[in-house]
Amino acid sequence: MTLNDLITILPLAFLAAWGVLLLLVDLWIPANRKGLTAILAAGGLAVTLGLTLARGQHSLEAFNGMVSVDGFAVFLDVIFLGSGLAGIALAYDYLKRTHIERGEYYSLLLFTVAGMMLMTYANDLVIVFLALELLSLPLYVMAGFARLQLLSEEAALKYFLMGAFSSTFVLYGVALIFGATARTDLPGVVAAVQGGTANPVFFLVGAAMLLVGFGFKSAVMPFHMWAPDVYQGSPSSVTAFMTVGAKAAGFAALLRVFVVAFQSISADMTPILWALAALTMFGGNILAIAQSNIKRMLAYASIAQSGYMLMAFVPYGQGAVLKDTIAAMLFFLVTYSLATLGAWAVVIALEKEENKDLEIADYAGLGRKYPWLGAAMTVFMLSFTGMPLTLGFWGKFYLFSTAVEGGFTGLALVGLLTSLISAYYYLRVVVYMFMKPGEPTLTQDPWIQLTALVSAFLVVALSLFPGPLLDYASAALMLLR
Amino acid sequence: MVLNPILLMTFFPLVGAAVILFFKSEQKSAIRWTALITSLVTFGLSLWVLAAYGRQDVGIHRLWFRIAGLPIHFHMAVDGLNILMVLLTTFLTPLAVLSTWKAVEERVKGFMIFFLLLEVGMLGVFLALDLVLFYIFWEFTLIPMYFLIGLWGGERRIYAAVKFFLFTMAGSVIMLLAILYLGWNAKTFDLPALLAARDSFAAAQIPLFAAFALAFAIKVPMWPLHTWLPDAHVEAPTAGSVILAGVLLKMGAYGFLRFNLLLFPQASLQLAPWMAGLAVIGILYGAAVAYTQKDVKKLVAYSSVSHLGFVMLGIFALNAEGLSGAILQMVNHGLSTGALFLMVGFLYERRHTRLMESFGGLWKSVPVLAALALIVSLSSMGLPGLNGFVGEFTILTGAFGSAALGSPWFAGLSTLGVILAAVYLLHMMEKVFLGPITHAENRSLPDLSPRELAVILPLLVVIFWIGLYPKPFFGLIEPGVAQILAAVQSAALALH
Amino acid sequence: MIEHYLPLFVILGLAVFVGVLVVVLGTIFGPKRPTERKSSPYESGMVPYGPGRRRMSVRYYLVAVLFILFDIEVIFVLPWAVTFRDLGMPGLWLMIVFLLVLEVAYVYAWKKGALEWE
Amino acid sequence: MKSLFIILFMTAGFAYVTLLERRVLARMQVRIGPNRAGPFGLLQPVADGVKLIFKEELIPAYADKFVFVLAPVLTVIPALIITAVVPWGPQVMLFGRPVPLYLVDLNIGVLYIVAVTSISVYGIALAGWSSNNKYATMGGLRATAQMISYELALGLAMLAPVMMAGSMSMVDVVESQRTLPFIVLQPVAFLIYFMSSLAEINRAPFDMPEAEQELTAGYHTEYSGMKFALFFMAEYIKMIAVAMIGSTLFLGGYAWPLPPEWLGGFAGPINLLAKVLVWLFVIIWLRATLPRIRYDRLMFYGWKVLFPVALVNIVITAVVIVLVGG
Amino acid sequence: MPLGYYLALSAVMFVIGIVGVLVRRNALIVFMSLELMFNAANLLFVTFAAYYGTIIGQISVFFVMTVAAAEVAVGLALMVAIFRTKHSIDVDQMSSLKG
Repeated sequence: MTLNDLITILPLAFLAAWGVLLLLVDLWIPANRKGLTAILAAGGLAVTLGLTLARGQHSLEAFNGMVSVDGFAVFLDVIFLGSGLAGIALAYDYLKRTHIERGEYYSLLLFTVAGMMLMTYANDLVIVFLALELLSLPLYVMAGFARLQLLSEEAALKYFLMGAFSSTFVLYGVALIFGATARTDLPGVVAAVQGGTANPVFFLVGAAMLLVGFGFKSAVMPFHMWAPDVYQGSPSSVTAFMTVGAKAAGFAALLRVFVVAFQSISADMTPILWALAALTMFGGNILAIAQSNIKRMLAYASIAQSGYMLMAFVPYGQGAVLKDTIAAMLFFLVTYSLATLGAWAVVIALEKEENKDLEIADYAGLGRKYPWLGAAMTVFMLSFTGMPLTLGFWGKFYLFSTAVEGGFTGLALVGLLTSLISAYYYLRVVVYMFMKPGEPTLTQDPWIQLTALVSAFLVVALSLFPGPLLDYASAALMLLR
Repeated sequence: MVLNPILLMTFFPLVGAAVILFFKSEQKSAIRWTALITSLVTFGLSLWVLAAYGRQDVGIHRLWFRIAGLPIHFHMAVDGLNILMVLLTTFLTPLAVLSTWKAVEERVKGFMIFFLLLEVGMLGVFLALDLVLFYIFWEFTLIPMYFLIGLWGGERRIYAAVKFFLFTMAGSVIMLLAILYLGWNAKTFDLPALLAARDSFAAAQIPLFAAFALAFAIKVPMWPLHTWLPDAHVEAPTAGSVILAGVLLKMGAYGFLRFNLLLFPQASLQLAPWMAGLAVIGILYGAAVAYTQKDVKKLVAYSSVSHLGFVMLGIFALNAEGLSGAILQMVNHGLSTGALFLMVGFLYERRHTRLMESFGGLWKSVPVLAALALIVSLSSMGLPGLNGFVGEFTILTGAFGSAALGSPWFAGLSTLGVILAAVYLLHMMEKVFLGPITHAENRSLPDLSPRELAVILPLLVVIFWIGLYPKPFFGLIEPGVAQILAAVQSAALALH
Repeated sequence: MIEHYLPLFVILGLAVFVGVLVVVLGTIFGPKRPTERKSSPYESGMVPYGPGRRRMSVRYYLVAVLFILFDIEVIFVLPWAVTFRDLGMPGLWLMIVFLLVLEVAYVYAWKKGALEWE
Repeated sequence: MKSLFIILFMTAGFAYVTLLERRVLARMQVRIGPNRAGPFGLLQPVADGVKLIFKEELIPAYADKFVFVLAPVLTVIPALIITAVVPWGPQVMLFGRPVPLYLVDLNIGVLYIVAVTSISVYGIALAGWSSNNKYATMGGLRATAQMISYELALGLAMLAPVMMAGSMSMVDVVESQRTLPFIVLQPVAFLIYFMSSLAEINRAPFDMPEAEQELTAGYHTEYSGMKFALFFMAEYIKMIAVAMIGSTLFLGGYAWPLPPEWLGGFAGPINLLAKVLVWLFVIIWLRATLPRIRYDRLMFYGWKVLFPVALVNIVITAVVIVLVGG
Repeated sequence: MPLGYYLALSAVMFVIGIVGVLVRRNALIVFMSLELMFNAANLLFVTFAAYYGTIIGQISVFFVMTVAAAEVAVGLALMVAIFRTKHSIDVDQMSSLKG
């Protein structure tokens, strides 16, 4: 390890160190002043964000090429750090209100973000695995953070079992690829494949296992079965963070590994990806219709969103489309994150103790009583649907556009038709909020409402001028060799 | 750029909506007046656009941003195809706003904001000349309309609103796919550039045509995709129905003119008989079903299906008479059906029912209303001297002589529709206004108030104007029609 | 490589043999006259009360979990202990950083009372 | 061949350590102890064994039969094999051939010991659990917790000689002590090793799992006959093993104080055995002297004293060695 | 021994693990199956490391062991927590969340 290595990963190193320190510092913060921990954690994230933005999009390698920090990583890191900040803002009041406030929450959150960042840096399959675990393990604990609540504990255990299950697939895949190429660093793997020294069978099976593992992580059908339970059972502030962060990290891994190392087998992968994408879009949306619990509905909705992202990924093997594939997925992640965090903010604002007020029917009258929050939620729902004048429109537009560019018009058609299905259940929330009578009560917490309103504002405002963001996403290229 | 009349007109309602946002919900009359003044100013601005029409620099055309390297332009311009639509929109909006004075009492603020947003969307749809921009406006109109129906509608408003939303969206998602396909093949979404690059997607004309046609046909609505319409109309508040019938439906027909015919002339020629066939079925079916309705509003709604069948027939006659007749008929339908809905709304405000059997003999109690309703009905039937006649006659002339249709039978059958229209409209007139007063409540109904007269009279003026002197309107349409004809003729040459 | 371990397998086999042999001897020669009292759990002569496998203090789990974690850390120290001469100062620093992180967990566990008994 | 020897040595050793203990304890408590069977009671272990063979073996109802039988076997195996890597001497000439006096010289010898130590926990935990007896369960749990708690300190303490020698091979460790046993340079590590090894084999004053007053006989409450003998055996064999390993790691093993090449190479084993005997004596002595410590103190001591001290010791050792350049 | 034996053993371990996870209902057994799968991967790493004569595989195993230990810690803690609330770790009984 040289000093240069350390400087290259400075944001990550800082965040990890901060998380560790926070764990210690928190021990001496009295129980009734855990808000201080939250502020410290947010400060750490903010500094990391600053460090990340300050370094720009140029590419650097460190630790003998085991990590590479490039525009792709920086772009995703900004999303992760932003969602981390939002995660803290959402948790700040929620944890107090539900009596599960403990300082570890914030340390765990920082560790998770550190894992996500490492995932974006990873240029070695072993690092990918480590990052995956680093981000998952704290999340398992966070999912069960509402201790003594059966729902939360079950969610945590399910998440843990399925998460560990998927990790073993990733690991076995890595081992097989190592076996096929004698290397674990992505460039080395590529070199071995190009040099013809790789064992094609091991390589293909390994890649498939990685796909399964990442599929689990980002809740792609048919590897999604944990997601609804976990999203529903976890404390909402965790779910909000998880639906954004963990999913994005799963896709980050998918992108990095497949784009860099698995170009050569894209012909084999494309039909599989096609089927997975179609299945996820279709299944996620269909199942979401039947839900009456808002957390569960959002869970299935988020599964469906994975399908859309996967759709743009199908043509990853086409050199001409690749740039758009990456940019489209990155851009969509921004749109998805904003709307998701915002929607969860509304859910959290409405949620009462003991999982009350989480049925969609509980949203009746929200739009009349709290028009701003209702409007914000409407914006998020429309953004998920992909209606114009929300950022979600451009996000889906770009994804569909990429699919069409790659020649997968049929898949794009599936995606569009399922969007139509999704409109039905998204609209139902709007229907309840505005068109049914009801008297919901809201927790008046400034941070939660700020998160909702800022997200809504960004979703609309950025949709009018998406140019800079799109350019930023297009410029966020991976260090490819 | 700010002083660009098109831009100013399109987005001026936003200013009004923003102002309304600052009022308290209780300040109803302030909100109403702001909305009315805004829409009137918008109408004034549209007259400025009319004055500027024909000048080159009147449009706005600049790069918005690039997505995946494909440029998306902010391209709006006024031409022969959309000038009348724009005028119709800005003309109907203040009238519709005025009609809500008494009808909408709850949540006036939200209503007016949505109404003004809707106007922005509609103007945008007509003026946008970039496919993506067009799509944005097209989809955007759904949202305010959805809320207008869902929040201020009748009993089954939620069902109607969702059905409206999903039906329309179903068409448009497929259109989006076609737009993306076009974009990747021609490397642009800008309409003039696409027209120049027509060859790049010549191979896929028919599926592309179908994709666009589906979206537009649902909106028009063409038979058999019309089922959302009666629900939406019946449940929508009066002003909503007026705008829905008057403007929103025209967006579909306009889409056919602007995109299907211009982008895919060959496919249009090949598929013209099929489309016209559907149109004829729509004419007859709409008329037949209208006759059986007991609810006046539903009757008017089905009459829309029938009338828009004429518009479609005219469009797919693909000759000068058919096209200009269709465009004019779009305006006519907006005027007369809009007026009919207003009449129904007036009745509903008085009696809170729309069933024909609850009325009867109203001529005696509300003579002015009855007389005006008669005029409007006659206009809708196509009585010579009124606007409907001019439009329908031109369309039928075009359809008789159409080379694209290749058979006079389309026109022949459609004539039947004219007769049927007379039957069901007169049937309604008789049931509602003539005969003895059967219900006691109907004896002492108030006649039209000055405000209501102010709503209805401008419409009548234009109805008579078009009926008696349509030439200026045809003049405005002509360049657009010529453009389409040129495209169709070159396609016809290429086909043979 | 594998030959190197052969004696280990031999001694393992022998050890297993001895263990099994002893058990078998006892089974063969020992008398068997079980009675109900004899085969009930021993509770100082009292009648057994409650189930034998009751829930036990969570402390035991804590100890187990802590052990696993720290044991793994020891595993990392082991190879370093052999080679730290060659690694020199950089290696030493890395190990100190590593141990510091480990100590944070240790301090945390201490402060949280995981090391207290009862 | 050598394997057989080691096993025999260990089992025989076990037998006489029991005798030794009883005699020494008796002496310390001013008693005589068993002295009837054979000269000085030297046949006492044989008598014990014969008696145990013919004792009735009970398997409690509700016990998990298979595990119940498996547990004692599982306990004794690690005890028997752990000393496999301990060298007795460099080599001797036997029947005209040079024979190295060690079973195997693993390059990971210390790791092997640590690993086998961990395994021995299983037998005890399973024995406690399978008996379906409150005392046994409790005793098993306590034993397990105690063993794993001290295992950390034990492992870290064993690292110190490894660092000094720069190798995990036991032979290398011994060879590098030819001039000076590591106990001189690593007194702290030695102490830690000594104490935690006592805890590891559940000997006084760390014999909490078998605290008669609280737990009857701990995890082997329900065992009788030869199965009980196995536990008994394991415990005493472990004593020998601990002494052998400790002597090897800290006291110079076979290589000190006599040069091991003396006496045709047999000075090595003599060196080692002498130290083992002393060590065993100390262990027994401790049992006779020290009272049992309270369980919470026991855990506290392991986690909060031995472990951090061992860790600091490691770091200091490393720093010193790196700075001095040893 | 030829490479194939190790690979086969690893594959068998992995498959047994999968089956265990999918079939067994006791969370603890599921958990042990997971460990088996981890170790199957470890075996693979070591095998290939020996085969190619590179140390990468063995280093990877170290990392995997650490991660597995951390997983054990988290998993056990979760199981203890849920057992204390519910007195059961049967996965099938975890039906508070229905889909």
